[in-house]
Amino acid sequence: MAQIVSLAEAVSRAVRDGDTVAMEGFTHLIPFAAGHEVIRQRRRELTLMRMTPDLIYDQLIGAGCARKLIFSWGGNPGVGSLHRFRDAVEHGWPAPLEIEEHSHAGMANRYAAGAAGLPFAVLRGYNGTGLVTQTESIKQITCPFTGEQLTAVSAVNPDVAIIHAQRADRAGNVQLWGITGVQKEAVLSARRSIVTVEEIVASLDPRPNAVVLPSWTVSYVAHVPDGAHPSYALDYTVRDNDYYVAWDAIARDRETFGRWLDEQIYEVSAGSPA
Amino acid sequence: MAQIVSLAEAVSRAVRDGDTVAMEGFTHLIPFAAGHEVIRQRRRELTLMRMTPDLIYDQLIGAGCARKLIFSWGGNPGVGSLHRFRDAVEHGWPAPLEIEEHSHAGMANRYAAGAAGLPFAVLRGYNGTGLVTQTESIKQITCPFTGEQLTAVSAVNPDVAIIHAQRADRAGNVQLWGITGVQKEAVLSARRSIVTVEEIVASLDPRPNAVVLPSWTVSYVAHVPDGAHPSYALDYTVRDNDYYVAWDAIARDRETFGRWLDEQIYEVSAGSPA
Amino acid sequence: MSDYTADEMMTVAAARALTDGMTCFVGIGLPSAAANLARTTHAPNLVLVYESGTIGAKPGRLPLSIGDGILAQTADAVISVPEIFNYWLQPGRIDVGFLGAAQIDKYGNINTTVVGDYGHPSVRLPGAGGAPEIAASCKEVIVIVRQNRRTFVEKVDFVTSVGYGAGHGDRERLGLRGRGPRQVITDLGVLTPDPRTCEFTMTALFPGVAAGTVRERTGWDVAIAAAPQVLPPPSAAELAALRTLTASPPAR
Amino acid sequence: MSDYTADEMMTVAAARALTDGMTCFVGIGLPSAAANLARTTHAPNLVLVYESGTIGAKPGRLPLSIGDGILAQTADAVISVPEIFNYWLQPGRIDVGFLGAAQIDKYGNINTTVVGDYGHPSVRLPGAGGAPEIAASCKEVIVIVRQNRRTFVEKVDFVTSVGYGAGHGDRERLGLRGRGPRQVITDLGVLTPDPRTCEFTMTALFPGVAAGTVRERTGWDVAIAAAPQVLPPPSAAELAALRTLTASPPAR
Repeated sequence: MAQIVSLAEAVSRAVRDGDTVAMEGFTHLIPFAAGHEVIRQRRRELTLMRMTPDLIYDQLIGAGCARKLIFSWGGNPGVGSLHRFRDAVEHGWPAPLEIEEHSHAGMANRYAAGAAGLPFAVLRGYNGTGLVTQTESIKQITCPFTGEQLTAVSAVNPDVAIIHAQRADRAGNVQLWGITGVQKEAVLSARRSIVTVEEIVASLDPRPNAVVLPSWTVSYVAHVPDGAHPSYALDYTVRDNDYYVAWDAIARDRETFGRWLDEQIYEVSAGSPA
Repeated sequence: MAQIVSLAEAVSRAVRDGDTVAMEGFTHLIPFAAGHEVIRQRRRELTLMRMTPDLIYDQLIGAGCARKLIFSWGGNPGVGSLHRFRDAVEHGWPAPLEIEEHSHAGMANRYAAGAAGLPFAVLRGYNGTGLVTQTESIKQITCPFTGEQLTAVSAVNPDVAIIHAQRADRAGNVQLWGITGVQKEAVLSARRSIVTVEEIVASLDPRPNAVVLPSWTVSYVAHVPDGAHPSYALDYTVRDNDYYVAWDAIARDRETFGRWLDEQIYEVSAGSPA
Repeated sequence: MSDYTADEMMTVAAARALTDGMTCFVGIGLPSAAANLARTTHAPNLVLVYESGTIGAKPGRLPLSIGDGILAQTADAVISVPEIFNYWLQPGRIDVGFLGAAQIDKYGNINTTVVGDYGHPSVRLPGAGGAPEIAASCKEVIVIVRQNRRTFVEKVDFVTSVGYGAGHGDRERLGLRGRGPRQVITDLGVLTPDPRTCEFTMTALFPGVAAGTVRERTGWDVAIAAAPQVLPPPSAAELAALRTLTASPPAR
Repeated sequence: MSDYTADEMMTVAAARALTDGMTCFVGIGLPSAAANLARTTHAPNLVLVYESGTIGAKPGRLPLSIGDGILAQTADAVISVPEIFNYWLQPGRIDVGFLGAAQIDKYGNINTTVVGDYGHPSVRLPGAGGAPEIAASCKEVIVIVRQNRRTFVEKVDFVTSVGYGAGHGDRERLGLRGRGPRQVITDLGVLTPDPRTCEFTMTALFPGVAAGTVRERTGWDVAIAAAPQVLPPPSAAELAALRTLTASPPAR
């Protein structure tokens, strides 16, 4: 059964130095407030996993929380580069960043295998690409029926999955809708999980295109309105596209980024919108 | 784009002698009317595939349409045996029936692999069971990362998938909800498909727990109200539990079954409730 | 004679084995009755998972089929059949799975496939359904089956679902991750696996059942505990709750 | 000078390549603009599939991100990300996929991963995203990219997405089931693969583009068709429709 706690408490209990952490949300429902709380609690040596690192991991990487990044597309969507990510890879600042790189299809299948309790997944992919030679978690596999050569990717089972959702009920059942990405798989593949929600309600009425995560699959639920900002929660908030554009200038420069970190993260308390 | 046609026309165009046919619907939304039309059009030498053969395949087998059955649970749910299925396996009546037998997990994964364009799926299953030695489409596979031994099942790609759904719109987009079983996978794994529907509407408003099959994934849509009877279509019809009970006596005896076939199938026209 | 049936006694015994908050993979028949009895009595937060893809179903009346509308309408989540097996059963998320049996041997291996030779069966049974993976992947399994020599056999004609295979250590060797059948609940009492050999031993009896009856109705030389527990008969409250569930017209 | 931009010309050329009823895997930027332009002009039944899991999205304004709410709100179906790749892209259901490129070679192989050495890149690019499987599995691929020597290179620093590999027959050898890139649309014109060698050849030019300019802005010794087609400039109607889409405030 999920426990309903504050965001600070959820992060403090669930995320430990050295953990593998998956914060998921495909453009929609990105758990920014939780990411900021991880920075605020100064977690270190994390292996960060996420299909699209986006601003949230640019911030965690720049803040020095990460030792390694597992990902499939690391850009600022519609804007350009993730400068903190690039600075870490290109110049080792603030610390060298090990990378493990996949395609979206590969990452999605790795989560699905983790959720399914399998050690690997099979897909048609990667053949002929440079990713095969750079990434240990990609191997060839032969179909035992046809002899065909396919690709296997190893499963992921993060220590903690963190997602943002529209609602939970008081028992801790979680409901999200709209573009739900790979969040179900992330939570089901993880040992522990945190879900921040826009709203806690008495009961969850069924919704079109909704994913429900029963309370017994979730560790902690925290009530964090606007906890996806500058991403959004369909039917609650809108995407702050200007923020994504403005981030480019903030992240481009180490000092500007440092000031942002002080002013927007370290000097404010958990759950405040950044 | 799906064509909206009569049930007789859909079956006549999509189902050919010798085809592999998957009629799916997990207790809910079983496409009985379409099955009856296949009997009525006297299709022969079919390989019938279905997780739970249920009454629908008992009827097709008894009517002599089937050469082979691929399945995972062949009973009359909550009632007992499928007597026509048993008569075919135990006594070769009306014709010998080859069987290819799986577990539910295995069949579900075979459809999923077929829908995904993969030649096989991987699962934890079958180890230590007698199914492994009786079924060619089950083999061991080794995880290329951990060395663990798992089970592979070959994909299925039926010639035709037939399902029943609550609604379609005039463009042939199909919507079903409630217990949706393995129907999406069945349609996406098949070369051709027929969907019978309770209702054709101007547009499909979103529904909780709904699966939508876009028109371009479906070959034929036929308007067949109560086309799942004695199964049901949630929010349209109720399950005729008495029919399932009554079937036991009808199917137990070859002559009684023959009379049922004449009176309820051959002497009535397509789409009439049986 | 007692004022309850053998089925009622078995159902009540199975319900008692369930504790509040457990997740439970349920088939139709006695398992569904037992799980719903537990949920409406001592285990209100029992999570019922049906292989039709309904998680957290809370039917007010017993469903007649595994895919009754009431299961979808009262569930916390309704998902596809591939997902229920892959994401929910396979990874070992489910605490307890119930199984029935046409034949069961002393190591709890179960046959629901054929009586006789597979190629030329004297009785063709329904087959596997979800059972092999329930047997493999639930944290533990409870078997509910009437005890007689036709069913309790030295060697099953076909292994549909694995109990302890050929005995201790076989589950590990086969890579089965659940702990296997922890109880076989019959109309005579309860058998549990010997901790050393995994052979099922009659360790509890319903009131008035004699050791001789157990031997008479078991097809192998069954071990009976020196001092078998005597199971309390169904209480008036248990019987009333069960009869309310079963007396209702079947859920549509 | 012309009264339209290079981006507009490229977008219009890409839109023209789409026919009604096609299914189209779309990324953000020019591909999304092109697909939506086609949908709002000559191809009203074009099916837009975004990797965020929206099938049949019909945004009235151009989305800024691949996961904008308007895509889910206007879609025929919204599904999970694993499903979009496994059930929809991988089996070859999608007619056309669009790709961009940081580098592209004469066989249409694409790099969006690194400039320089993988271990010590001079520029770390965003990486693969959905591109490798779009390149592998869509029935055909259209690449949209500005033509210059930094981008059009003899050999890409990293193969993120496979075009024709080392040339004719390589896709088959690699087991890639889609036909590969059929057009590379640039700000100078369109390159198509030579039917024999699969080397990309400049077979169409925008009005006023000289062969010399093509050679100047291509990093390999590019073949130019003897009589390249001259592409008609964007029509007033095409430009108006495109500007309506792009002038709207970004979809939220």
